[in-house]
Amino acid sequence: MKETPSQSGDTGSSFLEEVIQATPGDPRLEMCIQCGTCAGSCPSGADMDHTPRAIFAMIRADMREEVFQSNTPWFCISCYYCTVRCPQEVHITDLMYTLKSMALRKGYARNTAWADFSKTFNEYVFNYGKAFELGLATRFTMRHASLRDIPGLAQMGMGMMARQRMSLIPQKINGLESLQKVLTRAEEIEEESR
Amino acid sequence: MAAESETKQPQERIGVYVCHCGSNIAGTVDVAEVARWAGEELKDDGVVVSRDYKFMCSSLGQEMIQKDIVEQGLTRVVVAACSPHLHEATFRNACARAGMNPYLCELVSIREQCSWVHTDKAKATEKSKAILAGGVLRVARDTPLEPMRVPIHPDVLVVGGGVTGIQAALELANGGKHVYLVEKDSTLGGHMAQLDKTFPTLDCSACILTPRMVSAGNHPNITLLTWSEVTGVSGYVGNFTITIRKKARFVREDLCNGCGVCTEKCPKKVVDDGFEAGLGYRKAVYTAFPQAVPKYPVIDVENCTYFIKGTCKACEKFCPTGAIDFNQEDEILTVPVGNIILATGYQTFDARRIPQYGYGRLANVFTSMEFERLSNAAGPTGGKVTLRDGKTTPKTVGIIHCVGSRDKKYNEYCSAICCMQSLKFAHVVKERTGAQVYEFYIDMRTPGKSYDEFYLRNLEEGVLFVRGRVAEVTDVARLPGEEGKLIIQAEDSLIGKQRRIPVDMVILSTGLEPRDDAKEVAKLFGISCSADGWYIERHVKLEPISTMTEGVFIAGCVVGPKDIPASVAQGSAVAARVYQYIQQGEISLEPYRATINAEECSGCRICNDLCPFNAISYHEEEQVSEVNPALCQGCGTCVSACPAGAITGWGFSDEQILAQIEGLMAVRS
Amino acid sequence: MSDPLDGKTFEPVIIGFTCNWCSYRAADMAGMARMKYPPNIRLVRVMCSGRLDPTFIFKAFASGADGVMVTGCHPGDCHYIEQNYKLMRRFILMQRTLEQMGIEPGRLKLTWASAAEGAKFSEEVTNMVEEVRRLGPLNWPSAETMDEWMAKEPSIETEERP
Amino acid sequence: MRKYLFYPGCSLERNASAYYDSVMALREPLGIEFEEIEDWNCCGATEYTSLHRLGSFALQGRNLALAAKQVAGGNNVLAAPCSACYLNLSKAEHYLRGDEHLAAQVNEALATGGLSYRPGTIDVRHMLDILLNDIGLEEIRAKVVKPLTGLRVAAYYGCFVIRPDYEHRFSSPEYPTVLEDLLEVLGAEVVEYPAKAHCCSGHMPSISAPSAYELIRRLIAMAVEKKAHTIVTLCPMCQLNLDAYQADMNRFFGTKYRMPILYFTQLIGLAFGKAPEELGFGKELVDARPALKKIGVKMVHPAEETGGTAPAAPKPRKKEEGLPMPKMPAKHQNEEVS
Repeated sequence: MKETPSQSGDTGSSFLEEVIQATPGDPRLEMCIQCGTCAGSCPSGADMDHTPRAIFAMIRADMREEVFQSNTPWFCISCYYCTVRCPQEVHITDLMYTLKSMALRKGYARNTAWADFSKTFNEYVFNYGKAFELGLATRFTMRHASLRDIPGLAQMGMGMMARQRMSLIPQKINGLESLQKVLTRAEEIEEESR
Repeated sequence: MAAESETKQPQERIGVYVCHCGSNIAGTVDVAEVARWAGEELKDDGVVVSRDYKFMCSSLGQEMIQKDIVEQGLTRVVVAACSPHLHEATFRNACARAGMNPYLCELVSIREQCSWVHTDKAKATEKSKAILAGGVLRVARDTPLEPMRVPIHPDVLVVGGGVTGIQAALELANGGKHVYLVEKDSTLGGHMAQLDKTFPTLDCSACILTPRMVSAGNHPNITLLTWSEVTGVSGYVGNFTITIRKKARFVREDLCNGCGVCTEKCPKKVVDDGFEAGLGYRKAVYTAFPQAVPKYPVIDVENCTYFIKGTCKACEKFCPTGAIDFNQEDEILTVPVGNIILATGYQTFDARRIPQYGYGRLANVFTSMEFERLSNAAGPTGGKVTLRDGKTTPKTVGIIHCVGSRDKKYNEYCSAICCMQSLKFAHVVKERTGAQVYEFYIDMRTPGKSYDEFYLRNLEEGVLFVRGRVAEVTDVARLPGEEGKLIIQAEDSLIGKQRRIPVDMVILSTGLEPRDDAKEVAKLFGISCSADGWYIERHVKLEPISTMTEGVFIAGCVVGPKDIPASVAQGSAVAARVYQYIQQGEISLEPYRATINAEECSGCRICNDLCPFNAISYHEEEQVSEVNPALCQGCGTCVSACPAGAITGWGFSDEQILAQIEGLMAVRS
Repeated sequence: MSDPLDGKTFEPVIIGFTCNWCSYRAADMAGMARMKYPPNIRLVRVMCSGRLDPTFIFKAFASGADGVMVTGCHPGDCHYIEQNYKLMRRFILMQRTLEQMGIEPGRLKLTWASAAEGAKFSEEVTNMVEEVRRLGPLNWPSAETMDEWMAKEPSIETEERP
Repeated sequence: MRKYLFYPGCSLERNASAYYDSVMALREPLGIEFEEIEDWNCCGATEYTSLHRLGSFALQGRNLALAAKQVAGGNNVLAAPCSACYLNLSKAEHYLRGDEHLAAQVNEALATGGLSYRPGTIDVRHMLDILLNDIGLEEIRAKVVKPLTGLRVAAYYGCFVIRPDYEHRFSSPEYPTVLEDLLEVLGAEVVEYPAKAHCCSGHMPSISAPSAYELIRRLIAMAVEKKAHTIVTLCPMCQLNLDAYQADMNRFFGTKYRMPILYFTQLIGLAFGKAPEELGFGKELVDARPALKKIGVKMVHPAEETGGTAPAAPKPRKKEEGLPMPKMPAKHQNEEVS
């Protein structure tokens, strides 16, 4: 099984251990040498309030509060540059995902545009089995986009529709019921295993 | 329990000694219990004394054993401690000093193979008992052996004409020993000859190296074979036969006076990927550099117009001594030597493997070796530090550490010299151009005499240090001031912010790695490589220049990345070791050999084909096979293959091994 | 010797044969690096894996081993040039023989480990211990059957002829 | 006739229908047959994955399980044209194969839906991978009837296909050249495009528009600087961001870029002599007609657009002289635009 700090004689930070355990595969977080390649490679690194490297240091220092409040994982665009460049092959992108779900579960980042976008998207996935751009766009934009943006976005939306690139009604998959059962059970298992 | 082995030996008096090794063993194994158990449970197997002691290898520990041998009349000794590769000799010598045949002493490992790899004390203790029992049953079947003495041929082979090889060769030659110095390049000097300055003293590399090259070149005790490669190795320590291929130079060394007219007149100019690291040009007939040793040029067949088109011969026309010989052929030499020193060095990491640093794509990204040539007074720009255009002086320079090192995708180890070489580059750039210099590092590693002082000196000179591994080098301008520049993007991890630093020139401090042919060479000489590809020392700390193969030694960067002082030190060390062997005149080898009992040999000749050393010959008249002990290396393959069981493998006989297995299985919860 | 299965989980005992130059050093390396592996293996050192006599393996099983692990230098890296190839040929025959005697192939394993591969060594040991644990205790055929096979053993060697 | 299981994904049904059309148009000339997965569900894009660890594996698990049902005659290759779908599906396959415990958990969840999946059953592959490695450049070259001569294209990979590339199917996560090879086979003139593997800003337009606009600007600006007539992509998200948000980006920075964003399959279709309409042309927001003109392809555009022109790009760098450049093994990497 994956090596946890207590076994590897690392700092023994229980937070570090939790993050590793909550990530699929072996994320190798305990191997981070703090070189900063991830932070240097990150396209949105400039917008993060802590660089990924700093976040990892904070995890080792058990700074839960600061980590969960940080926008860092939410600004991860999943470009995987950090993951492929990391000299220690730490699964950085996967770890950012872990931090997002942990933060939400612990009641952080609620009602932020970042989290809400994902959640809105996921609700459509859960309720229809498919993504629904228009609904996503409208529901989400209405709630978060600044007035200045809306005309532009609306215009874009119209353009999309003019080219039949947006459907007006969401489609449902036939096996929706079974899908929902599956997803619900998955969440339960996740909880139990925690 | 008692051994029910068919070949029960006459009762021996066996002494058992269990080592604590401080807490190394005692921490995980109940050593007192193991000793107690052996004393009681192994009585019937001949154990008459069983003790445990804090450090068996200490003089007190050894004396304890010797005392028992004398006073208790022990005929066999088993020590349960560390790996035989560490202390077998120690304890066998101790026994010998007490008048016992050393080969009647067995060392079984309960440290490397038990206490260090297990955590459950009860189980580790049980396993230790089993290991010990195996040793006791085995030792009872040991037979007294005499080490084999073989004469040492006084000549030495040194492979590799870099600074390490030169050092080793000179030490031996000055001591009056004859050395064959084989270098596959056309000149001595290796990488050091390419360098401009050497850290931290900044003395000119060539100035300190070339005198050594010259003395090696014309030393009466050194047979210098450049442009040559070892193609065959046979024999064993003290007695190797080396086959060397002396490649055709197409220039007769007996006639050439090194005037250089041929090079001057040669019309063919090619990029010099060798000495000039691809940054300069050379002719098709060339000497690597002016101070090359020997001075004789070589003709590069791939590029020589005559060899391609069959015409030209300009060199031949103008050579004043008629030394050009287009019909020259490779020469094959065979020489006898007693010892072999491998100093074949390293190669630099190919920066093209990291595309995000842009080497090969972005003109003004240079490798460390390119910069050495660029800054070298004898280099393509005469020491002028310029951009790839050969004219423009850079105003800002970024130096990137750890290129190809400390990275799981390339080389995981630290290349040891990069921090210091980078600091050297920074100093040289500032000195020659006054440019602003940025150093991008992960950790600053300066562990050497006046190394850290040199780091401070760079700080003093105004070099700017950014702690962060560079993410990418790009020519994609994004912000004002970036146009036409190379932008180095990295996190400045000390302020936790992403930075984009526009520079004119980037120097990649490329790491060191084993040569592409390292594995083949290792195989040729019968030694082994680590996972990284560096050659493995007999003992990392105590035998840094010996290998597992008697008579084959390693020194310099072939063992792992090193700076010049360390390489030179190893060159001298390895010479001292070899000198010692030569002075002894002969060397004693473990008597692990096979012999065939003529009475039992059926003459089936199965063993004959099995021996890779041709040590087994067949006597037509007697119709039996016989082993030549001088050639036998003791692998024992023939022993286990003999259908008649007529072959004995001394030191590892069937009886010994079967008994050991029985012992190992005797303890089980 | 007590019954291996008196209540507690079955702890197999495995005899490991190592060559002096590569795999024994791999074991040393594992030790120096303090890599942990189960204590169920007990090692015998021979100079070369080519020294491995089928008798040793039969002896190990006969003395109660639940598994046998044969290790040596990687093919091509043999300290004695090519002797581990000789072992390979022999190994296949030994495996076949054991199968004919009704011994699961999983109980006899061949692995290569260079002097540098301590990690690989401990990994291989861990895996084998688990596999043999799954297989359970070895029920070895009667001593007679074994003697028969021991008697037949030389015929294996005739295969050595190139 | 090559048969593939087919996972279109939500995007291809709507915002990337041009991609869908062009992929379908290639079936006949290349002799490919697609069998769509019955009642597949959304792959979760980056959103589900990033909030629900097990949930996302279950989400992919359902798709993989359904696909497994349709495996017939040893044909277990699942073609996924959308890069995000491709990554999510192959990532799930990768992790499920490597982690028995995870696989067990996922199957426990799937069971509630009457499904199960044995890791290793399905081989998920991206359209580009299939065209390059199954069909091969030679076969494609043979089908080219209308070379794209004169069309300057910037080959843009985005992230998900080449990173992290769990099965190591693509040459390099940093500077691949396979798409360039393909486009050259079609007769197009490939420009050096150092931003080829940079990020299109993913879901950023919704989360932090300014950050997104900056990333989009870089990609467009670089293509303009290299005098490309179009950026060629293999991912619906890349196409959407660069195409649909280009106007907002221009508004944000006061720029006037008009860079058409096309799918590589659309260009293949053109080279095979297919009509633009058949290949979903006209669905792009930034008019592609100026680009099509370069290769003499005419098309009536559904929605009316006023086509501005790209600002003059800075002078391309000259060939270097002086000290020799290092020798490079691969093509493209060493070429200079002149």
